[in-house]
Amino acid sequence: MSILSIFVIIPILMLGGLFLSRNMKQIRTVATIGSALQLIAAIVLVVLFCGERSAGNTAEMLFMVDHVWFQALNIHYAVGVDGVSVAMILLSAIIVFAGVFASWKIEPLPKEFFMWLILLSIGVYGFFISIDLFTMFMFYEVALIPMYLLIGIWGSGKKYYSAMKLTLMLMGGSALLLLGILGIYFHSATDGNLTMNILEIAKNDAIPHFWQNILFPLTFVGFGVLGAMFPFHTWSPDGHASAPTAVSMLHAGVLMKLGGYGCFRVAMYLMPYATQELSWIFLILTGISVFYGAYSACVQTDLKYINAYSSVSHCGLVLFALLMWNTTAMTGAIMQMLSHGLMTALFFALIGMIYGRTHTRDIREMGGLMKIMPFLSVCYVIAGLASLGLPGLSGFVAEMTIFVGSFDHTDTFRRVFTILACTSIVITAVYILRVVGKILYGPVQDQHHLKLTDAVWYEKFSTIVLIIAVAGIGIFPLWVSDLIRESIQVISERIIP
Amino acid sequence: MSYSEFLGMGAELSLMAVIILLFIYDTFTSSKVGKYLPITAILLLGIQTLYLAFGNSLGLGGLNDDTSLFGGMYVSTNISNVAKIILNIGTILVFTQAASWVKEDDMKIRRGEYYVLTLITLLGMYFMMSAQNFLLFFIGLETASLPMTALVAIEKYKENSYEAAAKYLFFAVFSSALMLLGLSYIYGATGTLYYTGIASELTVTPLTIVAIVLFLAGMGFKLSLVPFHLWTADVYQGAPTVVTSYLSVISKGAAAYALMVALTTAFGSGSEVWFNVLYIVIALTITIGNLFAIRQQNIKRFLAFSSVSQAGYIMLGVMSYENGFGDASLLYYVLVYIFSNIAAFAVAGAIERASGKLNINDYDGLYKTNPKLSVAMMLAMFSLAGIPPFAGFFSKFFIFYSAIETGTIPMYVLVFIALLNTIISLYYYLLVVKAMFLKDNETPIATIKSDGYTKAVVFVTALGIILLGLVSCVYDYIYNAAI
Amino acid sequence: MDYSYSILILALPLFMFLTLALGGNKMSQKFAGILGTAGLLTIAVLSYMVAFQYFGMDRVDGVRDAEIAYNFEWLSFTDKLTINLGILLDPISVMMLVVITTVSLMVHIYSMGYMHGERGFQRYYAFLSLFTFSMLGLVVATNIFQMYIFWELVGVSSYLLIGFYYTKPSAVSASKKAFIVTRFADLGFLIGILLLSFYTETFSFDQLTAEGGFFLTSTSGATFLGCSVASWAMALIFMGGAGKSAMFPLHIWLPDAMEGPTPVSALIHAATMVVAGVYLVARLFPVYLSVPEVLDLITWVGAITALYAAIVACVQSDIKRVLAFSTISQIAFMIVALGVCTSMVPSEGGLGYMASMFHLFTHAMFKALLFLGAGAVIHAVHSNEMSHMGGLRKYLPITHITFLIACLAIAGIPPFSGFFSKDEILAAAFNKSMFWGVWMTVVAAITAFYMFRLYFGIFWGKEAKHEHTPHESPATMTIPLIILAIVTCVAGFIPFGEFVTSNGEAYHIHLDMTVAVTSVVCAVVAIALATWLFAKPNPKPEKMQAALPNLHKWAYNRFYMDNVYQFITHKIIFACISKPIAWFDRHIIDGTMDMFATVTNSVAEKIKGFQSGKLQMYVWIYIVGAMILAVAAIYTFVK
Amino acid sequence: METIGSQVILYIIAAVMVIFSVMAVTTKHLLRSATYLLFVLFGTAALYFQLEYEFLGAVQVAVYAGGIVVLFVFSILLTQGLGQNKEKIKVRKLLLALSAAIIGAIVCGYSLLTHIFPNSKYDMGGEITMERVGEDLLGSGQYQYVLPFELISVLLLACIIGGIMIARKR
Amino acid sequence: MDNNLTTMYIYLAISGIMFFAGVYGFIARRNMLAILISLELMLNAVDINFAVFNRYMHPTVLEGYFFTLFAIAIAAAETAIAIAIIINIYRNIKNIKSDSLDKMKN
Repeated sequence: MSILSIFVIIPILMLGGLFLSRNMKQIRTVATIGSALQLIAAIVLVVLFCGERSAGNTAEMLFMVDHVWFQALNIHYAVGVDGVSVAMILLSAIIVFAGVFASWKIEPLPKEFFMWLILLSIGVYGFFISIDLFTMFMFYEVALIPMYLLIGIWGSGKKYYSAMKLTLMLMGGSALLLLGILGIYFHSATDGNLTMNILEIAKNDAIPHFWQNILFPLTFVGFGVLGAMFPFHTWSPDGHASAPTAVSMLHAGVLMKLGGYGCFRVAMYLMPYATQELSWIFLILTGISVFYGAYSACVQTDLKYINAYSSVSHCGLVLFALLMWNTTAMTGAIMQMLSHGLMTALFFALIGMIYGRTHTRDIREMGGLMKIMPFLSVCYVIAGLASLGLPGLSGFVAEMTIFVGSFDHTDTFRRVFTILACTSIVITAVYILRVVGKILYGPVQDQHHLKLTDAVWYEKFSTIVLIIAVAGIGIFPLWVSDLIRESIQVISERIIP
Repeated sequence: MSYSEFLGMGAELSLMAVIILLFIYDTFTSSKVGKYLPITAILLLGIQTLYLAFGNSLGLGGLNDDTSLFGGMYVSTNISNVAKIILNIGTILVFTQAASWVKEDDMKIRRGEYYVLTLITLLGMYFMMSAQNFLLFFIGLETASLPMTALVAIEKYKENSYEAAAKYLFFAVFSSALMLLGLSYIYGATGTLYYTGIASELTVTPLTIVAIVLFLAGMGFKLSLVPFHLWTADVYQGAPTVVTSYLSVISKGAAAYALMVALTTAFGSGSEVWFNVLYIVIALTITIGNLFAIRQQNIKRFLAFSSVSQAGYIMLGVMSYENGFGDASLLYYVLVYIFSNIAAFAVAGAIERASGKLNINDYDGLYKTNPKLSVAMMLAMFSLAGIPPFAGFFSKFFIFYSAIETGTIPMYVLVFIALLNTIISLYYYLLVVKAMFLKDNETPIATIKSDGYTKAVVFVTALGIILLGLVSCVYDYIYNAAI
Repeated sequence: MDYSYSILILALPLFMFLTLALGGNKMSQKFAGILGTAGLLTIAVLSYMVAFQYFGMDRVDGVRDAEIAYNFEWLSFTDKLTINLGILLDPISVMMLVVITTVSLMVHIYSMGYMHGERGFQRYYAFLSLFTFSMLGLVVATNIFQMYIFWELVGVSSYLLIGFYYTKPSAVSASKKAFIVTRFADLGFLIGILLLSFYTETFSFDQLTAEGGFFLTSTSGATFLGCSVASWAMALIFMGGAGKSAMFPLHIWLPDAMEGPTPVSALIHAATMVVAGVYLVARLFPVYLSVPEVLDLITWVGAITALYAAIVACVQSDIKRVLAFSTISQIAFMIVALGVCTSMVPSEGGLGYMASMFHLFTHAMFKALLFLGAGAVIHAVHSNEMSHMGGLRKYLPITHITFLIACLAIAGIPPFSGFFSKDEILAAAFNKSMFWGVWMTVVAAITAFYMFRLYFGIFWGKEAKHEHTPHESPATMTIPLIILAIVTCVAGFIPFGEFVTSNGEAYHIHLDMTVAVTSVVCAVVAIALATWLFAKPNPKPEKMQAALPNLHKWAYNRFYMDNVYQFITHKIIFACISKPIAWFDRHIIDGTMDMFATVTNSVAEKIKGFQSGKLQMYVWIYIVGAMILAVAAIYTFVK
Repeated sequence: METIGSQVILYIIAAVMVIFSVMAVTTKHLLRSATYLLFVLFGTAALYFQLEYEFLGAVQVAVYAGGIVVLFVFSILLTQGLGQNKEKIKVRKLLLALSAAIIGAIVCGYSLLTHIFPNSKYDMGGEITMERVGEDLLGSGQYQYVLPFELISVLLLACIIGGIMIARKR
Repeated sequence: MDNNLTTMYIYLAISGIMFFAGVYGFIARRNMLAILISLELMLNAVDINFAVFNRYMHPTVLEGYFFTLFAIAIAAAETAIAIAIIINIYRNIKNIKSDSLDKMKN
């Protein structure tokens, strides 16, 4: 029993606890204690990991455990973490923790809500710790399906449509993925010892080039759908707009990261040849995502749509940087995942709280909220600043790492796209400031809003946790980047010829 | 003439014993004692299943691995034994589901017939699966379908029941006529009806091609493969829910296994023919089944089309006959499918009996009033759609796994088509979930008080849906029998 | 030498910011104000200590060595490219420390009176501390990326302070504009950094500017669109500087930025932040010298801006706007001064560097004074419009005197500080070529003209009606005025060349009499003209206005630069890019996804008829289907 | 073996069967259909005799002609009122039916004709004695059929149960 | 072609015509009993095939022969069930038209 399985066991225990809970208080207790335990476990994991590393353990993955599951099919329950997964686990734990507080007063059916939420988190943790393709894929899908109910039951707006669209599109992605994974598996070795273990597949490096060129697009697009890659991003605006607060947080904050993580852990790591051959296609697509998301966000009027498009842009940047396949850019991509996860979660938490008060998300109907709810507004400004890449907050370090890394390519094609991607930071400023100016500043638009109250303790707690995390990465980026870089190096060295 | 060979057919003999016992019990007991018929049936079948499962290791005899009896007409292997166990489990579940149904006044007088006929069809399926000769196969097939007609018609005064029975019967006989035509051509071309003989004699000529296609068409009827599936929805809708669930899982599972045995053993040398025909049929089945399912409002019709498309997935296992995973994955799929579909039918049946409502719209807001039934239904839907961590995910994955292992590009394409269809299927399965969980309803179905049997079947199937995949020993058991 | 205490210069304001931001609401206004000011006083003292220590140090080989007090790794991109955070002390950074802390201290004191009773007073002081922190961080940056980091931070503090009156829509839009325009410029800066660092593999200033042409050797050969990569990089970096320093055509945010509280304008938009661009060029000066075509570009940009802003300043009626354009124009002077340099050696064409820095220093003082004076005026009459003023000299004597001193300084009248520094700039321009000399002299004359137009408009001329009699500001406001006025008077006599020169060698300032006399004469003439026109109420200005209607109109509307931007952002970017993209997304991309669903659904609807319920139809399909399959199979498998 | 006489008889039987089977499905009177079916069934029995499968022919006559057709006649009389026994076939349905039959016939005919059958071994079979039939039917070896025989008894039992259950009043 | 083979084709032709006449009847007729009659034709035709193939192609063992024998029995059983169902339908709706069986459809 390794520390990693704890991340699956705690949520399962939580599910049991929630199942037995009789009232709101017990539900909250279980949810809080469970998510706090997860957070503690995540921090402990980071410490242990860094400890192992500094003790000179240079294995690619640490804390590996391997149980045979389906002997005949070479399916194992195999877990292990490298720096990237550790970072992602920490991210998930933080967001789940904040999410629990953000949905403190969820109605109706609170028990069910938390149960689905926790099920979702099982999927997320499981995905990040898996090094077996099958378990990875399984956890991936476990994380997807609760979204349908979470949006459908607790959402708002045209929630049925959005929930269905989101689920179906993501499942479409995972259909491609499944094909890709099977394809990878059946070409994983030349000597007949087929394996689902990512590390072994990478070590064998046996996938023929022809098959790489087929399987790479499959897996990349499969994960890319979840990573909101153009043109498969349209589930994102609708889905986020309809989802309840905590779900938006988790989804944008963690779930979309599954896409990016998968892209590099499966598609790029296992198929370096195809990565080199085909990355240009996806660079174009992700480049468009970056640009297109930012521009679209400029004219939206619904707060959540703005953020959703902004996520398209930022997540596009993640994939974009990954496709630059050098250590720096990929490190930046992972940092961007962390950063985007935290700040989008923060954004969605705040939007949820604002929406819970004003009952509108239309920026034209709000104004002067700074006066009415200063705490939320200040947090919103901080989130905005993080999003537009203010130094000292997480967005900056991530974006800069990406740009410096991407610029390391000398060919004109990549140069031009890098510069195009850079311009997105200006557009980001435009739409962030537009929103801030419209809803927080200026005169109060709706006199009814004057009666509204500022955040209460659990809301404050939730946002503060996230802000601390955002600022933590922004101010002390070195440990994060070192944590990630070592692991990325192994991967990027495979790709770079 | 050594009739001691009969003793080698442990599975069939024990089932026959169960049938006779039940028959006697039903015929010669008063109605007072007669009400214990359901539990007796379940217990007897349970014992027989235990015998099948453990008889060999306990040294009870009759279940020797790879017995070839009656001059090679009948063969029992480990894997066919496992297939029979799986069918038995399904039948036990159906019987449990049926227990509260046969207690109704209208059904009381026919419950004996229900159990005996159902078990006789099961016996027919046993023979179908163990047959190594097309004559035995054909008689098994007919033993499985003709009494089934009577079962479909068992609620004979209900409006849809006789219509369903007539359709089923005519369709069944028509398809068996076509199949017989095919078999006669096979016989003409090869001169034998023994699988092994056919395998060594068969050459690909127009005659054998037509024969194989006709044979497939005949089996396609049992499996509801497109374009031989059109009876499915009408019959499923019209038949009593319990019979429908039996029809949709057990009969289908047996047919799938028997078809696989026949195709791989007898038509092995014509594999390129049936492989390609089946390829098209599978693609059509999965797609058309799904497309029809989208628009259904009646839950039973809906499940009918869903089972059409599921049959397509099952057949993917046949496509991968060349590797060891094909039959294991197929049987595993059938097992999971049994659990999922019976869960769905059990819930639908319980609701139908309590409120008479069968439309998906009527399920709006069901979770508020009947949370447990809703959750069970949801598990069933998720499992059918292949959502982890439920068993359906594993069975789908394994079937794709075995299909792709053949390694050819067309198989990738076929799996891809199947995968695209899982998206469509997810859509309509989610429609049910949506109705139960998401929608609000002014007048939801009132809280249903289920009896112990219904609770038991819902609980067991739900548990099965959760555990069958996660617990790897089930698959390992099947796989070890298959190799 | 030990400079370890210099870390406090950065740590203290950050600490003040955090204290005031997090605990501000719990403090009284007064306490917050005093806390902020006391903190800044400490910082100022520390800065002076640093200055004394640094400039008191002996020269090594005739130059002052740069001291790196701190340098720790903050983020590493690759083995070579790491962002360090540290403190670099060299002549210009130490000079900047002094300027920033001085002006900031003045502003802090002044604000206690000016902002008294404002809602959000604590927040105001928090932001001021944040700004001070960022600005100090910027000037002591040891590498270009640290500079960029603090560059962004000053941008944000500027944004927050401009938008301080956040309920006022004009303030909100001004702050937005300021941020976005500078952000756009920073994009150039960033790309420039990327280019530069890619070829040099370092961010660090001391490596970039090291002698021996480190930079040139590593980029030689690489060209893009006809210019060398080095030129591109440096031009793009200059773009960042131009944005921050409000050079034409990126100047449009600065006049609007006057929506912020006036002390903020004094601190950020006159004395410190806006000269960051000049500082940037000065910081990378050795590199710029290696790309003369970029220096020419810089000269041209500066010269055009100087002239443009000066002309526009002549006709503005909002006093803060006049000062804003004056600031733009003066910064352009510094930029030109840098641009006209031709070598590192002050006596051989490198004079401009020193002149620029000198002007930066003096300008900071007198422009802060002007703004603070204007603030006092606005405080008194509650308006920015010149038409609401006039004849205020009676009511605001201290303000009047100090303002006059500042005006004389900016006009370049000896012995005020502006004269000395501007004179060096003109000399440097003449050194480069006659053309630039004349151009800049003309601009200097215009400067004198509009400043005195302003002066007369406020303190002389027709007295406007006031609701209540204007009165002199409280001591917290006048004391900074007086201090700054004194500094303005004496700063010209500082032997600036001893401290700051392009190559670090001491340079003795000597006046070039021809240049000095010419410029003074021009200034005096301009002042006389202004006196003639504006000292007494008379119709002459209107007549002139009528004589040159178009020029006036164009100048008044700032040559429609804002409209051009408005057009580009709203009509082109929003209407022609964003909206179509958003439409495309909703209707084409999303529509395609929905179409899959609709098509599936409608196919399902179409084929519904096959399930007709008719047994015989079913059978027909069954047998025909089987036969088709059979035929297909026969066709395929029988040759 | 083949004699002219048997050929002639074969042709006559063939003609009768073809004509009556077509008429059985085309006549509008149900009772006539049943009668024509009877003729066809007799014709089939005659074919079996022709093939020297006398036992088979006998079974055919006994089961089909004797049992099934009688069943038909009874149920026709049971379900048809006097006026109801005519039916019209719609053209569309007729075309459908014809198309299916013709397509099927062409495919099957083509496949049969293109198949290269080996030379006939007609003579190798010899006479089918009743002993042989009995032994094969109840033997357990290869080509012996006791197992199907037992199974079909179960099937018939099931059909009896099912038939009674459906047809009885309760 | 040898004579016997020609004769076999005649048999096959008869059975083929019978079979597809049955198919025609099955699809065209409205009365369920008529449909059943058509089915009998089809089954009967197949029986002939088995017998003929047995005799002409593989006369040494009696596989086709027994198949025919069992098929006759099955046909009888099937007819019994079918007639029971038809009678049941008649009892319920007083007619046995095939088109009245379309209550259930999409």
